[in-house]
Amino acid sequence: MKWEMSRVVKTVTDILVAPIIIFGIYLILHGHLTPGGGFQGGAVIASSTALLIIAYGTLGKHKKDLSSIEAVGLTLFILIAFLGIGSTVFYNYITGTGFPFGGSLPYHGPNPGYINTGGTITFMNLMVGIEVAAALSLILWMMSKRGGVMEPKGSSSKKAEGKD
Amino acid sequence: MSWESFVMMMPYITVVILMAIGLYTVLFKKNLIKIIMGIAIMQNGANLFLVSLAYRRGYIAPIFTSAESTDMVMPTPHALTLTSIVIGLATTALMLSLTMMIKKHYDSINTEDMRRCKE
Amino acid sequence: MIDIVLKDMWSPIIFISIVLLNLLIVYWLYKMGNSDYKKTKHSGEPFISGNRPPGDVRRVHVAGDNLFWGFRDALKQYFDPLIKGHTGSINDYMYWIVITLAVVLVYIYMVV
Amino acid sequence: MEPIIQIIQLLVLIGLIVTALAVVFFKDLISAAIALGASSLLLALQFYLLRAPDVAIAEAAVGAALTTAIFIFAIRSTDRKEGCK
Amino acid sequence: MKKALALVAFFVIFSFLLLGVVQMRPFGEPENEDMDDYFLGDSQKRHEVNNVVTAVLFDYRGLDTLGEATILFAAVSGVLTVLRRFKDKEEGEK
Amino acid sequence: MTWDTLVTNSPTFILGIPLLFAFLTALSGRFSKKIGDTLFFIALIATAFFVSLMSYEVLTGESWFYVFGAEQPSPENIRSFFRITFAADGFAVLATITIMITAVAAGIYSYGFMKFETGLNKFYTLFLLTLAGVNGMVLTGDLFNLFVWFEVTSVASCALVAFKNYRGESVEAALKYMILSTVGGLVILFSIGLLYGQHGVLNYALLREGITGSFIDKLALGLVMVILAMKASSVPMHMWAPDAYGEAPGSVTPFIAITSLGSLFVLFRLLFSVFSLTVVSGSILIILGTLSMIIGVSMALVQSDLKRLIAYLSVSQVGYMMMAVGVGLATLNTGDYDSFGELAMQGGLFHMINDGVYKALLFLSAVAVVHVTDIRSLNDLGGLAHKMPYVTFFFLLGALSIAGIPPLSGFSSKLLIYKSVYLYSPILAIVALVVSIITLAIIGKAFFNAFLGPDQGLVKRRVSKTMLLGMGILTVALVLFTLFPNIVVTEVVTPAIDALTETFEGVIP
Repeated sequence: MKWEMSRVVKTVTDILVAPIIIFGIYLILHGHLTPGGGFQGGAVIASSTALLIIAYGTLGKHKKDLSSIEAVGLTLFILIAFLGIGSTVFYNYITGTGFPFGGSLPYHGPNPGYINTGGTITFMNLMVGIEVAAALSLILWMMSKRGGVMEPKGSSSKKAEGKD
Repeated sequence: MSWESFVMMMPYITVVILMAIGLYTVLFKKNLIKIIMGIAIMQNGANLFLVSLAYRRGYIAPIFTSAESTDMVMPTPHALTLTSIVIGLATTALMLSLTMMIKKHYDSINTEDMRRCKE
Repeated sequence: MIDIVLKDMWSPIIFISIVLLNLLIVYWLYKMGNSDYKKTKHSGEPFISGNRPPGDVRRVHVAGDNLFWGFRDALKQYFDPLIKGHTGSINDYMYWIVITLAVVLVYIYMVV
Repeated sequence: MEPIIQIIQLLVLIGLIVTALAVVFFKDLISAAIALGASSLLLALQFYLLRAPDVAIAEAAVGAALTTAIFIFAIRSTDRKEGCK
Repeated sequence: MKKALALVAFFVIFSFLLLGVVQMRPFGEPENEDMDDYFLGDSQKRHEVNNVVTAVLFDYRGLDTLGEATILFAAVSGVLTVLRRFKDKEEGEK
Repeated sequence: MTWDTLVTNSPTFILGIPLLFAFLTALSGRFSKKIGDTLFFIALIATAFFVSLMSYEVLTGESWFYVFGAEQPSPENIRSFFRITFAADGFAVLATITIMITAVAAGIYSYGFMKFETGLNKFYTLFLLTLAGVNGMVLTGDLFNLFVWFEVTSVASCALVAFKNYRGESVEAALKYMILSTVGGLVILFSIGLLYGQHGVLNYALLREGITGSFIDKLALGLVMVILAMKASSVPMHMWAPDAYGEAPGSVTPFIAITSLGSLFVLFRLLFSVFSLTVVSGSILIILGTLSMIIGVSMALVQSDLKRLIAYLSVSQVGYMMMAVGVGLATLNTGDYDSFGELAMQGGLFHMINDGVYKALLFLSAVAVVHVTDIRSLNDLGGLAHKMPYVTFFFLLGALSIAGIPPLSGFSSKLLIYKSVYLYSPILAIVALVVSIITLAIIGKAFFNAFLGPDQGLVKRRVSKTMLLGMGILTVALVLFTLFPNIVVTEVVTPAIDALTETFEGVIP
């Protein structure tokens, strides 16, 4: 894709990408305490991908990596859900056990909360965040490189050749 | 209907108007991208409807930071809306990529040209 | 009522055995006739009205559109609008959905 | 609800309808996509007013940023004007 | 002709929707809140979570979230499928 | 993990195993091409195993509710219904069995059929996702969850339709299908909002308690009903179906058809178990069903494309089920139900499971014809019986069954429908009979054109062993249903009817 952006755009992108990603990670990790969660954080991270694509035109050759990350995130999500099968699927079996993320809130009612509470909810947030970020980045990447709408390898297409 | 109650019904009426605009676009526009935009407007309408259902006057967001549990708006529609927002993005992306393939094969994104399958 | 119907419900086993019996009888008749049959020079070849078909035998095959053309022609007023209605345009598909939706909503509102 | 909030809410709702109409009537698809993004942004504001911050964040990130981006990517690889064949 | 019919149907549908929406409970005053109040009261005690929406999303209605992530996954697979390179052969099965 | 745990959790495994293996299949594309095939077949077999486990338990023991996230699997109090539930009852058994037979056959068939395509990992992934979506649709007991699985099914099956992206027609059919299902999904979402706003719950059981037939309930009923009928390809909203069936990759065509059958299952469950407005919805079903029968068969008569012909026939078969179940629904709470309503229900639901099997057989054998000749038009085909005796046999079986010729299974279910519908309204029964006769004529035309006549040397490739195996599985099922209709009706269909008509009563304390 021939796509040149000015140096200003590239510099601003370089500066902005890291804070956006950190903000996304914050949203994911604090999803059970403050507004936010896996979807929102993942979408925010993916918007940094959009910025990178607009500034630089490509993400390099990471399509397979992104696709694998997405599948791994979902696999772990469904496994976490199915590990509760001793009771039922999606049973929150970690909460209150003291295991990391199994802590308890200081008192029930209004409180600032701790990050190590929530049981499986925190893990699921993390997995969904990973999945959503990878999936949305992949969609953006696929659609940006002119959709990957390429000519058939052997034949030359007659119509769409010289257009725009 | 009094002015007060009209103002109170305003979110619902907006929802219906948004759905109407979206459906109008899907029905009568011939451009595929416009049709998909119409679907996106319908999605916005449906999401607004769900969130409006959750509202309880004078209550706060369903997050325990400052108030008691009885003073919060309803959480379930929020969860449903989150789900439907991401569903909307997924379907929109798939439809747009199909449109790109249509452009590639038919050299047009007009629905009148997209009629090889018929009868 | 249901029990009675279920009892004398359609029973394929009986049907199949009767059909098999009939087939046996037919086979027996065929056997009887077969002994008198004399094979001639042209037996087994394709023919039309007692004559050899002209030209290539493959061309004789009846194509799909030729079957039932009389039926279709007789009901032209019915079939032509029907085929014309299937335009293949997505807008038309949506029109039909919306029209059905409106009719069903009015029907439900009126009837109940 | 206080009157001022009520008025803001009314304005946002009217803005939603106006931007949605703009999406329908713009002939330039890029403008329509931008209007759709604006509509999503107003929707996020409305969600915030309805005490749904979670949904507001999601709508702002997904609706305003990502949906607009993929629409623009798609428009770039097809036609820009609606009337175009 | 069909278009005019569809326009009429469109207006019929939306008059119905408007009628229905106007008959709904007033905005801001829900009627049956048992389910949501149960979630509000239960989520912090049972699941140690401050954000009730997250609790609903990942615990009470976790299957919805799984399905939703699956839709995203399916959409990505679909986009990758639809936009993949063509095969070498000109045309496949007719 | 004990055996009991497996049995109680089997509904979730029916859903979870295709999902898990879909993700793993997508992941395996990085490493090796072979792993994808293996995982796919493991997933199919494991899902079939859990379906049979659940069916055995439900049909011999008791049906149960599975509550996600609860401490015990079955609900002990009303609060469990605030969570998502799965209903493992007779109706779910009927639906999942129908789906699984087709899925296994189509999956095995795909192995030989799709060998030459690129991106097979994604094909398997999408196939498994569609399977999970349909299973979720028929198993779930929660309205919003239904919407989610509805969308999963739409997205995945639409991507499957567009799999041959080098053909413009495939992409076109997929886009039409996708736009219709997305708009439909949004309408369903809107009516979910209406119902939630009125009753504050989403579970079928609790909604049934609340629904009284107010204006908003009627509105939601109309919206949901029309959209699900659209997905079930009922006339006049059937036009997407021939496009999608005709242009999908051949081996998944019956599977796309099964998704619309799944929507029909969901429609019946909603009409019986949630909305209590039975008379009006029954009459709408009867009208739509009659229209489907007539228009579908008329359009099939004028087709010369083999796949589209069968697609239109399947539209007309959907009409039979809607009409029969509509008669059952319209007479549900009256005295007529005992005299013929239940018989109509038996006929309709038995016809659904039959239809799933013989339609798949017909589609797969037609696709085999297209595969070996590269010709779809009936005008150019001919004389294939000389080179493809097995496929001819399979096609003949499916054809005779869809036309309702004794002794095949299509006849036994159609007989039940004629018998019962005649008592409701003789005209409808006569229409059904005439449609059946025209179906025989059409299928005779297709068979005559494609298979009979002198050999024209059209065969280009061989039908592979796995394709034959896929059709063989369906044939075995067809023969079983043919020989033992009484057993199927009493053991599988009657529990399904009981589950529909008495659902959720007595479960809520």
